[in-house]
Amino acid sequence: QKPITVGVIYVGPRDDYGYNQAQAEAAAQLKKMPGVKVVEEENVPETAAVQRTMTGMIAQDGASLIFPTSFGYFDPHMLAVAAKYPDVRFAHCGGMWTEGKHPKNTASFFGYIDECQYLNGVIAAHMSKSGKLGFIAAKPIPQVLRNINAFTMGARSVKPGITTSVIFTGDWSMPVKEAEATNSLADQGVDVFTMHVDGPKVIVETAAKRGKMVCGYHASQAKLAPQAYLTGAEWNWLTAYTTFIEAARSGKPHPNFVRGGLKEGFVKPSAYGPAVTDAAKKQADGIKAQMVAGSFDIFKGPLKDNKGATAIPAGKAFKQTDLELEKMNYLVEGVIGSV
Amino acid sequence: MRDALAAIALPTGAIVAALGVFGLIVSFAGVDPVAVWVLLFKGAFGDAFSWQNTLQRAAPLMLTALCVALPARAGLTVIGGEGALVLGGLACAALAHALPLPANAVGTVLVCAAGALAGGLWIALAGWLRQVRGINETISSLLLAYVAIGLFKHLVEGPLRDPASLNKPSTPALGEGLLIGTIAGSDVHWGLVVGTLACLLAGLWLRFTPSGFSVCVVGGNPRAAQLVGLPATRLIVLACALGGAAAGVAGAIEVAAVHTNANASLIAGYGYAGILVAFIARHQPLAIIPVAILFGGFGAAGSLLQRRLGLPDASVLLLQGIAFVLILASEALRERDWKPLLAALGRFGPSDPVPVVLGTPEAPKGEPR
Amino acid sequence: MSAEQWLILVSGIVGGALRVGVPFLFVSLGECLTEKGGRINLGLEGVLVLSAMAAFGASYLSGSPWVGVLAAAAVGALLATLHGLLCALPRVNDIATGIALMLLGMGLAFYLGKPLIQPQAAQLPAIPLGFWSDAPAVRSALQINPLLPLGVLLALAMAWGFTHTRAGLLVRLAGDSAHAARALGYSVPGIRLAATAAGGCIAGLGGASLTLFYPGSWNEGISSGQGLIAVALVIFARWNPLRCVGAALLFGGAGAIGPALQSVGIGWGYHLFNTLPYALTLLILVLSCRPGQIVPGSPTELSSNR
Amino acid sequence: MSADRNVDGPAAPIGGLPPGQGAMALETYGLGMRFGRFDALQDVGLKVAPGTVHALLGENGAGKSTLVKCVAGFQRPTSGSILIDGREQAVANPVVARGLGIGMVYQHFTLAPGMTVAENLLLAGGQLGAAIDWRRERAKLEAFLQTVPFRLDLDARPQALAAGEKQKLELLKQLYLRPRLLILDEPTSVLTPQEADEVLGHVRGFALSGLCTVLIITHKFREVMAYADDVTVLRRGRAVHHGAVLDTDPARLAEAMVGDAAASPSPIPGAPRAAPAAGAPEAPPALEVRALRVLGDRGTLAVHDLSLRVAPGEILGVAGVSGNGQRELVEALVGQRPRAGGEVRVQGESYAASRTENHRLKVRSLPEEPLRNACVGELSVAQNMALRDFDRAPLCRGGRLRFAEWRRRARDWIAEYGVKTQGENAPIRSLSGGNVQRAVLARELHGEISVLIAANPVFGLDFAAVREIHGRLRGVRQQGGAVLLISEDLDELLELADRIVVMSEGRVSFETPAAQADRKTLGAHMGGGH
Ligand SMILES: Nc1ncnc2c1ncn2[C@@H]1O[C@H](COP(=O)(O)OP(=O)(O)OP(=O)(O)O)[C@@H](O)[C@H]1O
Ligand SMILES: Nc1ncnc2c1ncn2[C@@H]1O[C@H](COP(=O)(O)OP(=O)(O)OP(=O)(O)O)[C@@H](O)[C@H]1O
Ligand SMILES: [Mg+2]
Ligand SMILES: [Mg+2]
Repeated sequence: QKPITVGVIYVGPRDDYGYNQAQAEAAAQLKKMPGVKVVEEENVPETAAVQRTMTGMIAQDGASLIFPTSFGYFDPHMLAVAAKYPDVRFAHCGGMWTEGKHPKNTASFFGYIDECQYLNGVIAAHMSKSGKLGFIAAKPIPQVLRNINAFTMGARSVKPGITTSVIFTGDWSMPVKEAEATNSLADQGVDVFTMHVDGPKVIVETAAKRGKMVCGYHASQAKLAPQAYLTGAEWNWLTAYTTFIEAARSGKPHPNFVRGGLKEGFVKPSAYGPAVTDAAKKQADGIKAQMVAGSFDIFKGPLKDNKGATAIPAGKAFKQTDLELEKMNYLVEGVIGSV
Repeated sequence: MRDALAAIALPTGAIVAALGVFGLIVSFAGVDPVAVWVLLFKGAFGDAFSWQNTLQRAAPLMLTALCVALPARAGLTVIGGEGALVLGGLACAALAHALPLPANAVGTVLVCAAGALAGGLWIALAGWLRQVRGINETISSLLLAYVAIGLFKHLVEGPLRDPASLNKPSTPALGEGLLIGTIAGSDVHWGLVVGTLACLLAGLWLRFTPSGFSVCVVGGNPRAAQLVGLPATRLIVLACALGGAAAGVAGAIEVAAVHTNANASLIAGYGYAGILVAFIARHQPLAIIPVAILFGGFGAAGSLLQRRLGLPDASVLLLQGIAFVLILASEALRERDWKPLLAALGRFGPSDPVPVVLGTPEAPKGEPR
Repeated sequence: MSAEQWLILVSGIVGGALRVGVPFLFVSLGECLTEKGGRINLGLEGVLVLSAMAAFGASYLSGSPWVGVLAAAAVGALLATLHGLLCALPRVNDIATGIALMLLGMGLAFYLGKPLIQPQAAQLPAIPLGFWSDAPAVRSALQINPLLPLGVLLALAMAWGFTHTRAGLLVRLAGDSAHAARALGYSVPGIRLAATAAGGCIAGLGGASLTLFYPGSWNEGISSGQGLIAVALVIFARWNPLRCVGAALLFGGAGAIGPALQSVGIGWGYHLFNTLPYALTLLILVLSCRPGQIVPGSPTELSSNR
Repeated sequence: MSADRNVDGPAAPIGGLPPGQGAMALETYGLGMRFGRFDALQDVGLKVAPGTVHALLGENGAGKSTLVKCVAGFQRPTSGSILIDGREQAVANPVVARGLGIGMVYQHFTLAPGMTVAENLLLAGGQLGAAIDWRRERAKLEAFLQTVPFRLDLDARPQALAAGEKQKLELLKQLYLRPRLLILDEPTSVLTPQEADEVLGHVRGFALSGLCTVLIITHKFREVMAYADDVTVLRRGRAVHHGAVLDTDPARLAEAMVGDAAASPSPIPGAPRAAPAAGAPEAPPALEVRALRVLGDRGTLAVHDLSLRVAPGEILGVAGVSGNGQRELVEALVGQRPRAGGEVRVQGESYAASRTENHRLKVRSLPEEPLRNACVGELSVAQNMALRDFDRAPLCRGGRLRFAEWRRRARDWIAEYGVKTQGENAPIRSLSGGNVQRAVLARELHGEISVLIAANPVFGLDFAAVREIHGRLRGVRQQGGAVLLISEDLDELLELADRIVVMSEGRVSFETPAAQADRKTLGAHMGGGH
């Protein structure tokens, strides 16, 4: 196999205990592979700067495969650069590559992390005494809503009356706001937290400080709060990365649309924390097995949103691969908060 | 002549010194400073690619620097260009969304004009508040920038959001025909030309037109301006509006040439970087062009430092910080009389006796002669 | 809303004000001291970020959060001293210097702070003032930052010191009339340098509060502009240290309104709520300023008065 | 006041001499002071006997302030020495000077406007402990105030005090120190003649009692003759005359000051005036001010319903002690300050000091401190000379500024008005004060003039320049222009004006034809007494 230079671009710091760290961990694995050279750049804003970084990686470092890992890099930045360099392959994390609309040398990959969030919900419901869960999120966008909904549905599958309170901080990295949101929810009686922000460190620590439990996100934050940490939804990007690299090195066509969940090894739950009861573990493991087997649909009718309208009619079930799910714009019944 | 020499020699010296200090700092991290310097040059100005990289980054800085420099010539220190920029971008996207515009250069000019209008009004508000209410414009423009950013986020994620912008809340994208393309044969969009032209025009305006000269008089001495009947308030608000318009155009160009729509990525700190550029250029529009290119070069080179040497991304920030501090400090040397110092350096042997007379109580001089 | 929700909302905002307001308090006190001496330090953002990093690093390395607090104060004073020295040079503009310092402080902090994003450092212990109540919301709201009483004491000391100590009078003299200070034989640059350095030292404590208590970890987004807005806070407080406490709590509370409202189910317009303190400051300026006059209470020598 | 120093009073001098008692003997020997390449003082020998009042005279810029600043430790001389009680003494800074018992009232206020009177006094007293016991300090201040003839509220702030009160506070600050040498730099410039007499009388009594030596700088011969024992005259940085006041007279002093016997400082009263082209009474006045109200810096009314009329070909003099609203009046007239009420008409038309009105109605002004009020320091002489009409032909054509034209005209004016400059492209701030004044004069007197507003137009100028400017003002009158001349110098008004009004507390308190004016009545009205 021919050697290859791969560029990885992060939107934040590489070691944020979160989104970027999950990517960087996979990139670190890549570096160990023979014949693979990795160039990285962190804290690249979603502006013309990322276009320059991509072209720089191509022109100055000879990269032939680029992983722009932030959602905002896709349109227009990656598309603009990809049009200029048809021989270079681009694999974007999170975007929606569409057949016929986007060029062949671009691709998007993502993981069905809502499966892990569903499992988080199951564990959280078992552990919660107050019946109130908390979800701290950056912005009300489909990816985030899908996680909130999956988490809530997982919890309500255990205890139907349970609720999830959501606070949107407004941006991906706002440590003070995140801590403040955690405290507000803790005041409300929320006793299990999860989140969808770039760096969950602050939320995990604050929740633990308040004596609450927490389910992690992006990467494992167990080290930060060993007692309070129940489980977590983790990425495993190596699978996706290697798929693209293998294709590139062997000259196979660029796999344009790569998705996967638990089954494909794109996501994984964190190891259970010491506080998790056996009953909880048992139920979660059972659902996980079904998910791996492909016999479990999270989003299926009848499903109501939290305004009482029908979100999914009875009898309809969405497969994880269904693109409809990537346009989610509602919060399900049991979520306190608004889009 | 001597002034012109100092105007170039001092900042250059300061930048060289900053590179030296920076080299020292990275050498603590075990990185070869020479390699860093070489990469900095290569990344910024080493080849055609680096030049394009540098110029592309410089384009918005020229416009946001004007937002500081023009009011400064009228005597105001405005630091809220970021607010004018985001509102300019928003107005550009909103106009394109609200009205059916011709999908050609005319439309592009119209959306940029909308950006200019929004940015101009915003900074003019700061100038007006100062003239009419006596509110310090530095503070008010800063506060207004926060308000503008809040407003921007609210509108982009709420009323003006394109429902199809799923995971990245944005306004609807501009039509294909409204977008600003790249300059033929390069990677650099036409914003660079707009920025350069704006600096040139601003320079010419200040130098050669009655209104531009009036602004300089108002900025140089408001009381003298009042004495000769210049409408100070109008001129100050005009300078602010033009500065704000430049920043607004910067936002509009970011939308029309880079993002295609208005979204939170627009809040990238160009407004704050523009302050530094303007101060280093001593608020001379023509000097802004090279200084902005230098700053663009820093950014371009920083990218390479990360990839080649594994230095943290903050290295460039650090280098800029050191450079800016030293350049400002070098201002103090500007009007210094260098001759005695040079003479002292060139002379050997003892220096002049110290002209301080000290009284000694033990040996009073007695009667004066 | 039910009575319970009101309690939660109010205690959330009060608690938030106490938690979020502490860095505001220190930067405003620091800026207040600096400005009383006649100089504006727009670089407190850099001071705040750098001292936050230093506090976290020192606490991490030494295992004692109090060492971190000392480190923060020292580093804050150091960076502010640089500001003081630069501004003492002829033809150096203090606004521009402030922005340069902001850049330098952030550059240094981010450059040196890379290895500190991951670790956890020993944190300052909270003072539980809410023991008297059974309501968990009240209890948690009154988990007091140990630096808060320090800040309040400092505000009292400053208010007293400005009128009752030689040092305080001299700082005010330098801020009110440089010519008078010179005529009395005092070194105006010296006094201002001291005031600026002490102001940086105080602002540094705000940095320590960020990384050693709330939110209690170091990352590059730790400050959301608290340092930059210190200037507005001081205007808000009319250069009175005691009113700085109120202003800081108000700004802190305003920052907490968004999350607190959402936690009781009101989610609309959180970006607008976030701009509330700035809009409010602007409003106060509009109401209190008159053209051709200095802002009431402000030191005459401030460059913003010229 | 008693001579014994209580323990809380000023400390022993830091400089090594044992603390002297009573009035101080001061002497300077070969004192020189150099600013860059400019010698402000050269080889100055000054001898002040203890217990006397010594006056220091000299033109503006002669170096008087520089000399006393050296004695007070505010500046360090570049050569020479200062002898105190016969011993050479280094006065390194004001703290040392204070320790030695030297107190100085500066030419410009050295008050902290936002701090209370008590705080100002306390700070001036030096010797502050780290913490201040206000109860004790206030008691001491109250006791001190009992011993002086002025009353001031300890809790007032100088920003709310009138100029005269501020000057008294300055004096109190020094008296509180119980100085052995009291230096007063133009202390009476902001006082009414009556106040000046009160202050100087007190100071003289203080000196005669043997407690203190007084060194006073003034431009007023009357004060020298009435209150000083000895006098020294400085000219261009050199001491050119010493002597007892009894042995001299104003003419000789004036000669020493300017080195030119012809230039007498006191113009002959009632000198032949060019017959005023006084227009017929029914002709519309060139300048008419009706019930003008103007706010001062502190937001209080500085000009109260003031009305004036100046006829074409008339010079109307406005007399008054500074700080009685003249500055605000001028600023309101020339557009530097908003008007709170009333009306200003020029040639019957309403006038708001806009650029077009200035041009159309031919209104010009010569403000005081021209560098501060009428020039842009950073811009060149040529640019400053163009400020009035840079936007009109021939200086501007087709929307473009024609710099060649500016420079050509500036060169002409520089020659015509004798402006000493390195060239028309030199920044105007590099010119000496008098030359800035000339440059402004050239600009403002160019062309036809219907109204000229002049405020202290000769302040800070030497006699030759004064004479020239006065000549040009008369020229304006001759051509039918109306001149509003605001001046603190009664002599100037008496010499030039056709009619004089006195401004007091923002109002016109008195009006008289100049020919019938007499100094004493005017002085009484200036002081607010009638
Ligand atoms: N700090 C300084 N730097 C440069 N030149 C100075 C400085 N201080 C005074 N001079 C110059 O020294 C000369 C003497 O000034 P000084 O203030 O002593 O005059 P003066 O006799 O007090 O005049 P006036 O009557 O106007 O107060 C002037 O030409 C002045 O411009
Ligand atoms: N900022 C400056 N730059 C260069 N030269 C200066 C500057 N200020 C003053 N000078 C020069 O120093 C000398 C003294 O200036 P100053 O204003 O004290 O004169 P002056 O004695 O008051 O004269 P006049 O009677 O005309 O007011 C002049 O020759 C002037 O050109
Ligand atoms: Mg003087
Ligand atoms: Mg002079």
